[in-house]
Amino acid sequence: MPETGTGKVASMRDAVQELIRDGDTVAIEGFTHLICFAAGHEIIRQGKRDLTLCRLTPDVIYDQMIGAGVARKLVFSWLGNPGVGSLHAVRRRVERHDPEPLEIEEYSHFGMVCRYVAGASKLPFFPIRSYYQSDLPAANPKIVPVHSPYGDETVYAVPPLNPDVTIVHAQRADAKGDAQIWGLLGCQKEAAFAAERVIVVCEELVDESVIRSDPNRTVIPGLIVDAVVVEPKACHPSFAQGYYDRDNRFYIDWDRISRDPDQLENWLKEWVHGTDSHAEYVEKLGAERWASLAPGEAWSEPVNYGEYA
Amino acid sequence: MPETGTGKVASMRDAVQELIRDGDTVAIEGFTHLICFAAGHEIIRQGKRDLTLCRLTPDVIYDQMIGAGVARKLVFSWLGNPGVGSLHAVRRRVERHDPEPLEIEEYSHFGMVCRYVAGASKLPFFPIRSYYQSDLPAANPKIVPVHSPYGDETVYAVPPLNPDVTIVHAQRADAKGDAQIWGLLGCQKEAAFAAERVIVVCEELVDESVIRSDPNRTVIPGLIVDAVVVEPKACHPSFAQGYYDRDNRFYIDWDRISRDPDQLENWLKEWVHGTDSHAEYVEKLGAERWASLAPGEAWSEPVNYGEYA
Amino acid sequence: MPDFSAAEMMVVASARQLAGERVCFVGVGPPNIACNLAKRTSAPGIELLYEAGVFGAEPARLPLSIGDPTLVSGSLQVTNMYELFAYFLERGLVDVGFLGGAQIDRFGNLNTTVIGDYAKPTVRLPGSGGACEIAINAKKIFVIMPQTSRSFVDTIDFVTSPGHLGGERPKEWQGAGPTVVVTGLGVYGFDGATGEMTLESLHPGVTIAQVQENTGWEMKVATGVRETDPPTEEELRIIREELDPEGVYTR
Amino acid sequence: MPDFSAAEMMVVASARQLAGERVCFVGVGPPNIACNLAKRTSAPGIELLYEAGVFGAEPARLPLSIGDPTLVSGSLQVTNMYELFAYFLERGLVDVGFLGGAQIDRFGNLNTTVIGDYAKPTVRLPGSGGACEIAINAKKIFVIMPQTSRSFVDTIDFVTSPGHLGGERPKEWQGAGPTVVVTGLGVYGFDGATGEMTLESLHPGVTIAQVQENTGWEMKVATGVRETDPPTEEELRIIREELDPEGVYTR
Repeated sequence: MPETGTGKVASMRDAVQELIRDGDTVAIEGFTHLICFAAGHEIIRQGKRDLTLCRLTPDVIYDQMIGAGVARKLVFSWLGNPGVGSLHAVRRRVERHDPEPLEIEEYSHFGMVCRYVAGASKLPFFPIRSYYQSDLPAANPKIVPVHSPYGDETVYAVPPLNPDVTIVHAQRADAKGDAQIWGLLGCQKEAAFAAERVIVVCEELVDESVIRSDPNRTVIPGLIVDAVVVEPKACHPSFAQGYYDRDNRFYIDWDRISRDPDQLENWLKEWVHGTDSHAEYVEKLGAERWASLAPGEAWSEPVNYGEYA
Repeated sequence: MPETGTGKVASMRDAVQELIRDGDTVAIEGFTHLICFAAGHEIIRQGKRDLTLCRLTPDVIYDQMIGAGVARKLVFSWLGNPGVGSLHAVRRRVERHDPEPLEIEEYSHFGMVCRYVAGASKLPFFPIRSYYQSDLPAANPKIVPVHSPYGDETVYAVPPLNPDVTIVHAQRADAKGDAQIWGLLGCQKEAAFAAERVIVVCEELVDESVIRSDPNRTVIPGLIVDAVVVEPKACHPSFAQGYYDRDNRFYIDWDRISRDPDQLENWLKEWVHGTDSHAEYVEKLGAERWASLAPGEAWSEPVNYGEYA
Repeated sequence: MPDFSAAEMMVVASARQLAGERVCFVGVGPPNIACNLAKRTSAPGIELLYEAGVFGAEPARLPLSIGDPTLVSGSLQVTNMYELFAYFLERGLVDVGFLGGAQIDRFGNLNTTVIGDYAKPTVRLPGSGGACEIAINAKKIFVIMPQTSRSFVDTIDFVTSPGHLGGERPKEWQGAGPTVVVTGLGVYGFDGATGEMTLESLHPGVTIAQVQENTGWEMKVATGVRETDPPTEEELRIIREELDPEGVYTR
Repeated sequence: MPDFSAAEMMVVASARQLAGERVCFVGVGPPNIACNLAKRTSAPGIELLYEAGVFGAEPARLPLSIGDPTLVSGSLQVTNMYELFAYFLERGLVDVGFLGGAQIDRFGNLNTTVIGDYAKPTVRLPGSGGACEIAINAKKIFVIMPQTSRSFVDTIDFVTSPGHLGGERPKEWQGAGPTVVVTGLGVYGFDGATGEMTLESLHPGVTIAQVQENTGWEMKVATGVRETDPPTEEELRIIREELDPEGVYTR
């Protein structure tokens, strides 16, 4: 648990270096939205090893990380390049153990979400109405039936998931890590509360008064945050609602890149190892590309909380 | 389930008449905030009988309703006049069976909340880390231990709560019942999703475009709403964040009124049976009282959802 | 009869099946186009629910992923995924859930997990996503998928999302399971007693022989099997001009 | 030594015990004033968590109920009650939970439910509220309550919130249980081995005889029991000018 809100603002390099250790269980959450690619890239740059990576949808970010060799194990519920196809680096390791095997632990989306809920609530298990007669419990013995104490109904249980580190990206946060997110919320709150350590990355660092003007919008309290990294456009090629669009061209390009280990290697060399920081990556991508991803404006109607003095 | 959003807007009289039946299990939720007194008063006016009333904090509204004789049973977790003292009408029935007994079913706050969560999720039970060595499970046999399927840990289970009718008050809603709430959220969402029928009461009826400008603020979707009642100031003497303050004087006055069955009877005669609608009650309370409850302004910083066309 | 693609026929046939339905749990691609077509034709009251946490979406463009920002802006409600799965799906508010798969068997059991052995598969597929809980909790399941003898198989390699199994559905299940399968060849229902898939209509120009060639078991054929009504001009116009102008999913 | 009330002494003694603490789960009344006093004196980093769903409240006036709107405006986060109890309390993020009660026994077990028989009580008290889960999940419990021989009793009528029971706490419990009891007479701790309440300091002017008179069992007295330091001018100024200017809870 961090001390009272002082000195949490850090560079991505320092945050990853200090908070992520080889062998850690790491969750970079965000369902299609606010996937912090910049954090994944920094983990690759620093050559972390033997990580257990958790995410509902491993997405292109974990294909990059697993292709780069940082992970030993993957915990997930849907393994694909959304809207495009496969994650080829992951598939090579699972199907052909190329260049080495990848341990997997597989759930459904709701199962993964409830694992974070259980972790965030310190519950020994969480009951869900799923898995009946599916082969998933046979493939993953951690999914077990549990009987209701009130009668003969049976539901399934999933175990808590408590990452060593959860990384979430927010549109805005203050220096203590109080973070506000709008648009798709995924299960970032649950994954953060479940974690031992939390890194909040944000598009904009704002004054605490902005957060306090709309406390219902706060998803993560600074209380559970260890580092605040200010890294605009950190989610490319995924999106940040109101800030930039999903770069679909990149998702399509990735299919070609990740099919071929050499191309993947070259891509990592050029875009990850070849850049010193995400700011460089952003610049390298070019103003034109960024302009094509800029959304129009659609502002929320403000609400009055009232002054009660 | 109502048809597609047409014709849900109703008067409180019609909504209560059509949707609440004698013997129903009814939840008027809202934790200190947005307690829909106007709905309770209309239930009293219509002389409903044998209701099972559910609420974490029965508060003054259930003291009034139970004093008026509409209820057979109370399901709750904290029984008091918050910040003031006791609910005397309830106490008379529990302590002295005066004028008749009141069946009670008692949990803790978290237990009640989780009962709604289970009801809203159609789960046969919900596990919580509470009740160990408390006398509550002995007093309420529905609170039972449940063993984790993963080891020797024991937690407690509470059963689902599915009200026949849940009534929630929102600051703003559209004509289909899509309702937005800010400030304290209590467990209104869970109580509404758990219910067979839902009445949304609101301070302001707004155009659907207002709701759609900030979809993260929506707590209840019109999908589960059967009636929308536009009833400003319906929460007096409780409060509506940004609209009016808690009328603490009323809570203090109520202590005196409800101590004496005759005074309580007279109060109901004058303020409930003696008014035809909540609008009359509001007027009777007087402009000066309302002026004293008006908060200052404190607006949220708006957010940009972005236009993605 | 206007010219149309097999994909367009699938979308149109699916959209018509949605008549009278209310809450649809949709994915991207053909199901999304089918739901949006139904909203403009057979089911004006339909509401779209996306597993990313969006209810009442009014996408201003064709969403390219299941969590496209266009699904969020202007929607009625965005919730976290826990509440979406628990309070909408598990609660039983979903009328129709759309699923697809790499393999389906005669009982509508679906495989989206692996081809081959689970521990070292020939092809590692995406896995369940939300499909397993959708299959169990939606009131009805509509399946849209291409039909070949490799996808319509006698025994699927892995049951990701259970269908009618071999008959009765357990009492804990909320819905009726798969009720409709739409492929590029025809529309299928399920026998109420045996839970077995049955050909109900053939798309224009398709023969029963073609269906049997592309099915890994002997497909039951309904007495009075008919021809699927071809897409109307208006249905094609909506797809081509409004829903998928670039033909990403329907050309 | 300035004049002060017993209630002021209770608040001041409680606030001092909060030195070094971080997250406090508070109710209204004296605990709220104690926490806000601590924030200005002994524990500047303290964060206030209210069961109504508010974290990081900065109340602009004295809150009159546990869900006062002044707790919301300008706070850091408002969550629903499920997330507050599950992710903050049950998760183990609460350092100190404040409780009170109508009855307490020597092990710190508390009764806020009934006086007399549960089925037909002499006095029906409010019940648990969140107290039962706070008692079990907060790292430490601070008790603030008036002390009389009717509230400090040998056997409480109902265990609403378990304390040290008769010794060991079960392994599922997250915290240490009650560690401090502050009354109008003194400050108490608990014996690490036996879990029994022990007088640690007497408020100015109070005698051990008075304590024993107002306790329904023989109160253990710590060797080296001392006198509670009286409120300082500054502590009294903050209470009287800023936190409870009308003296609702402290006069």
